[in-house]
Amino acid sequence: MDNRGYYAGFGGAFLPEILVATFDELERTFREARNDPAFWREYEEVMSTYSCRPTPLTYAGNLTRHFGGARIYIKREDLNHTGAHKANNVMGQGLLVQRMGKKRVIAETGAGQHGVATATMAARFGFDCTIYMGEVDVERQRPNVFWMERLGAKVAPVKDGTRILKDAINEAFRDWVSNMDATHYVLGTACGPHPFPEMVTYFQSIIGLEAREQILKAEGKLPARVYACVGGGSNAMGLFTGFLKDPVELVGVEAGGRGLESKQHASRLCSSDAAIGVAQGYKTYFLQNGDGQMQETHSIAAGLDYVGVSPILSSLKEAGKARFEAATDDEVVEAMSLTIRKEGVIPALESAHAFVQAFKEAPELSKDASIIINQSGRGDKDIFTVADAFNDPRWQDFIIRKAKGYHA
Amino acid sequence: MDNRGYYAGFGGAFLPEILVATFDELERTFREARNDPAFWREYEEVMSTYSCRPTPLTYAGNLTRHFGGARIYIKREDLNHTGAHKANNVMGQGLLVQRMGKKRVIAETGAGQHGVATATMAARFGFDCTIYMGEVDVERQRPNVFWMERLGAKVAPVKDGTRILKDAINEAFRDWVSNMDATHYVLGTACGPHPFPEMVTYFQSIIGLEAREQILKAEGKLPARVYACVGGGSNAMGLFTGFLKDPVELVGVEAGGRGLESKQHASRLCSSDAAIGVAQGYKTYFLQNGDGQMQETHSIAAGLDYVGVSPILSSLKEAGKARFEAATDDEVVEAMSLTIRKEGVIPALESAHAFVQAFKEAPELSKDASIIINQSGRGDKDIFTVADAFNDPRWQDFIIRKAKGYHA
Amino acid sequence: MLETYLRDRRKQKDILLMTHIVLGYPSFEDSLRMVTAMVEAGVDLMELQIPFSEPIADGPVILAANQKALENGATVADCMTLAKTVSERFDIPFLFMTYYNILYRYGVSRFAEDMARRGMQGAIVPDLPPEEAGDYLDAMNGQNLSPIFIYSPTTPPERMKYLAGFGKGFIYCVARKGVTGAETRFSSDLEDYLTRCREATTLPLAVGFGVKSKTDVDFLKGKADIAVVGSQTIRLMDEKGGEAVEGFIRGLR
Amino acid sequence: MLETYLRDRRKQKDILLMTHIVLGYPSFEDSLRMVTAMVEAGVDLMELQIPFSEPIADGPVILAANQKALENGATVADCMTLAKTVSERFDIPFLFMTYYNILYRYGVSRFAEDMARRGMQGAIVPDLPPEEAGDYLDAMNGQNLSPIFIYSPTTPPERMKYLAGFGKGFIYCVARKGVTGAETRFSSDLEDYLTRCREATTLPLAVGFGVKSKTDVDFLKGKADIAVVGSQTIRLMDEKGGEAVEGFIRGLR
Ligand SMILES: Cc1ncc(COP(=O)(O)O)c(C=O)c1O
Ligand SMILES: Cc1ncc(COP(=O)(O)O)c(C=O)c1O
Repeated sequence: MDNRGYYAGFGGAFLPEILVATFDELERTFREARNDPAFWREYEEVMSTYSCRPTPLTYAGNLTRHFGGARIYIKREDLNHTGAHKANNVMGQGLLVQRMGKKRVIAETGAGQHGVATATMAARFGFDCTIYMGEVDVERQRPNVFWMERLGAKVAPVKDGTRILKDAINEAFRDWVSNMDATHYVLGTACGPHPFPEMVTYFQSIIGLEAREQILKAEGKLPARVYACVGGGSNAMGLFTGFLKDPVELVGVEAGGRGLESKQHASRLCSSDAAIGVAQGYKTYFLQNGDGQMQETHSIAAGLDYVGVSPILSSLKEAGKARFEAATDDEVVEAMSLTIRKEGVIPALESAHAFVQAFKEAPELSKDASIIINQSGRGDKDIFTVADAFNDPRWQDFIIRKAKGYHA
Repeated sequence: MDNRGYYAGFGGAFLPEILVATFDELERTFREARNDPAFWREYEEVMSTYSCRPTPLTYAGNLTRHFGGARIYIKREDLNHTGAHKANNVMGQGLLVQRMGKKRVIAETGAGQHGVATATMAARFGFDCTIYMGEVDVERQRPNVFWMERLGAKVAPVKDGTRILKDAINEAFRDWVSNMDATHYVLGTACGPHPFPEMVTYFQSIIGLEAREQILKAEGKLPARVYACVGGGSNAMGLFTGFLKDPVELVGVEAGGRGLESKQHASRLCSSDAAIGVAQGYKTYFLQNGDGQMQETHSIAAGLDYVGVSPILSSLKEAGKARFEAATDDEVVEAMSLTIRKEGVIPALESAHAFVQAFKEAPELSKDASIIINQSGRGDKDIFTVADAFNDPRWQDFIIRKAKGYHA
Repeated sequence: MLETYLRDRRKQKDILLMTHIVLGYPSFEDSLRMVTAMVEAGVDLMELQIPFSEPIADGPVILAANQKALENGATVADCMTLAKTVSERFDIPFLFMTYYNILYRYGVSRFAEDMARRGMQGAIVPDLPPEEAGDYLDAMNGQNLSPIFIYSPTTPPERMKYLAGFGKGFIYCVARKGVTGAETRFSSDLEDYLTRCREATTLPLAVGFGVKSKTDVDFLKGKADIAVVGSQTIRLMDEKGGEAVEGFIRGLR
Repeated sequence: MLETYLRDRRKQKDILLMTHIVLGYPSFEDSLRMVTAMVEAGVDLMELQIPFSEPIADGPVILAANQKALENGATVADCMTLAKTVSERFDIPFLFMTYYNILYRYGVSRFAEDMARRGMQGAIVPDLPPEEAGDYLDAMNGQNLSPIFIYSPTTPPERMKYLAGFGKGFIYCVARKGVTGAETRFSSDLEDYLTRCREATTLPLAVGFGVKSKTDVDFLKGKADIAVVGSQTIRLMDEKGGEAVEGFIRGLR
């Protein structure tokens, strides 16, 4: 591998020796695909006949009037097949797996969103599929586990470490180092060793490319700012890529959890609890202690609950090319609530982080300006979490009655 | 109202006198909109920027190979905003409500799908919204109730009658006769008094128009057959309308429940338990006893669990222009399971009825032929029902644990 | 003929009273008892509702009575039998009130024949506007029965005239929007509406929906010919038993 | 220098033994006891693993030991302290094994200095290929420490040569795909692989991953210089206590 995927010192490929050849093959395959003009067309064809790309850019007239500032647009990644932008990445990697002639895919998942997307892709492409998922998440996210199993995937609960997303990633790597010949690891976000950050960004860039074209058509000019939530960073990179060369402010919103002072958050780029480090194969900001041990993270949104962040975002931050903010759990529930009520769209808890920051800034922008918020996924998948966040007593009654029906 | 919406003797408008003027206004507004070429364009604009129309037509290569007959295509109404074809109808009616200058909408819902769609439309258009829902369904379909409430709708549980869909329709009419001045009743399917069957079909015809164009592009010729499930009949009418003048066989699939001999089904067009009658404002086949009292119905799919059926479908049946079949609950679960596994798409339980029949017939058709199955909605909304249908013990454990967490 | 009877009777009284019961609620014996009590209390005519599973124009009280009657096994045949009993036994006109599907399934002309044979004088079918009522009108007219049509506050004057062209016996004016059984404001709006009704037809006018006290009935005097008491008697029967009904009705005029 | 030590020692023995423990598992006292026992049992060198929260290349046994050590409060400073104790007390070479973030956070050159000052002789960092290892190599070489690199069955011959160019002391050949602690088949495939390793470097070869019996060690004789026993001793300690370990190791050769 010649290009080791460094972005102003972030990134790289910190690989166990046994995976070096596998990454060489992956990087070569990706490079060839990327240089083959037919490949992107094939990708677009898949995304438009199997998922529903281009996804719409919805003008949010009610929210715009409510805040009285910039015209608010919502990029509708929630309308993707399986309900989030994760589909873009998995279908793209699926095409690469076909090129490599591999027959099995593995993936990590936290919220379950990427697991469902990967299991879906595997069903469609006819691959065997194993999804690693922290035991804690398996318990929390049973609906997604249910669907992954229906899709024919094996869901392997990870009982080690903190038993959440980062541990699932470790476990997926452990599988991969044993089975790399026929197996591809479908990493779910723009993190991990090179070429994953670049590759995932490449597939997700379809978001930003579409959004740019759409906003120009709708507004006749570029937006002032674009907002995306930041877990690993794939939906943010996907949106930002469309505007990297434009005079458009890129705003990434991390999970502020119970507050940046509380230590219960997942803010790697706007909290002093994070420091540069190397783990899971790449160099970036991590939430870690002075010894370099990764810390527990917290977010109301399982998909943002991760210790690391895309090295490309770290580099954009350092270069001042993107701004990062944090939204707390409480702010997220409020913004979600308002969005549902005003526009009839249900952002995922993850996506709602982007809405929080956009809502803070929209009023201060001119009415001639426009902004785009990336609705990376739909929230109805999160009914258990959301109902708990809203503390809905009738939901609780329903569950209790349902449980009684199972002779609990 | 001059045209009373008769289709070979089915249909009509059997209205309480108090609603006659309201229906006159509705019919006039609809007529004008329909004759205004800008209106359909406006409708398409809404559906492509707020939902993601055109929805894809997905080639199901794995299922095609599995059955070894006709090439199977799936029309992806599941990718609509809110997850089903119901969005087409509600957004269309929303535009009419705007034209009439009304400020409040009401709707019935069984499964909750149409209720969520209507509440969504109301949020988006800024209408007040009340959803009538049988008490039994409120209990069964709590997730949808939760979302309707988040969307700002009032969900009114109907405690009368059998406390399911048909009772919710009655109750919506009772609201309407009190509040017709500012209120529009957004009926959810191609049933009810004229102009509802025609109007709902008109909006849903977008499915068939798109599908026809898409299959011609993909296959270069018309499909041999098209399949849709039949509850009230709106998704079926939507698909069929695209092919009415073509040499294409139209196949509607009703809920066979526990079998046509079991009396526990909802087959109005292919069971001798049904007879022509007049109820809820229109004439069609109803599941009724000799006295004309409506009977209880059963289906694993709440959205098909209805006593009546579109009068237009009744007329197509009598004229031999469409064929109707029934699929049992067990067949539905099996077809759903196969579809998820083979193609990575999750049909709603309703939609899976259409898959059952298509799967029975695909092998007997030539490999040159193609068929289209309408995937009217996505099944992940039905997790509670589907998990029960699959009898998943780990789902039950999850619910029991969840309930314990609520101090049950 | 119903209309003649009503006109004659009106000569003797400021206003006539029509009451309403749901047949078979809670049982046919109770229905018979109620009819007896009402006739004794001096009502001038009665609507007998054949229960239907989807009573779309009825409010909660009558809706519940419909359901209960059906749960208790009420059939159309039972209703016909009771109709025969009461029209033989009592000297006032009885009308059926029900929804169109009951007639449709029975066979519209057979229904009219059987009604006539059992001494019924007419029918109110709230979900059957004249546009849909060809067979029904033929059958009713063929048996000299009165098809009662309905005016509502939303009915424009031309349509009132149009409806009057089909109605026999009287016109049923619903006092307000909504379903049976809710509160009605006996106001100048209602008076204006009734003036419009009066101008549209020479048929006697019955006013129903929400009539439940002497004050209400007094209000209608001079503005209408018949006051219709519906849900209120069922409510009374549910709450205080059938015995209370007779006194209540006597007190209305 | 490590390599010289190993070559001298190899002259006296068919094969050398390297063992592995996780520092602070379950406590630092236990770690010291284990080192003592192993040295008494005659091991020739030892890997001391500084626990890390994300030990990506380790299998379940070592992974659990890492976690447990961290839960029990193990710090890098504690590990440095123990390193000093054992290299003063015992006459064999000790190496650190850990993941790169531990060094990175500590400061790579400070880490190398502190290692050297505490008498450590080298380090194995499985997630640090030479391409990423500029700072590390400078620091290690500056302190005369041995950076140990790894061969795997998937490593092509040219890359083996390339890695040999950076390694000091010996090359660690992982016996198979996968993580530590799983079953390895000591087969002709392994033999072929070791032949390839041998051809690529003149450094001594250590073979690890799955070595857990005398038969395994015997198999390696003549094909490699060092047999590495890792997970098996931890497994033994977990199951039968630290006392069992000494006997086990004595029995390996
Ligand atoms: C809907 C949604 N949005 C955002 C994310 C965060 O991932 P990323 O930062 O890679 O976009 C997730 C992860 O699961 C997600 O499900
Ligand atoms: C997904 C889906 N399909 C089908 C139906 C049945 O309705 P219709 O026959 O009007 O299409 C419903 C009704 O709720 C539904 O939700």
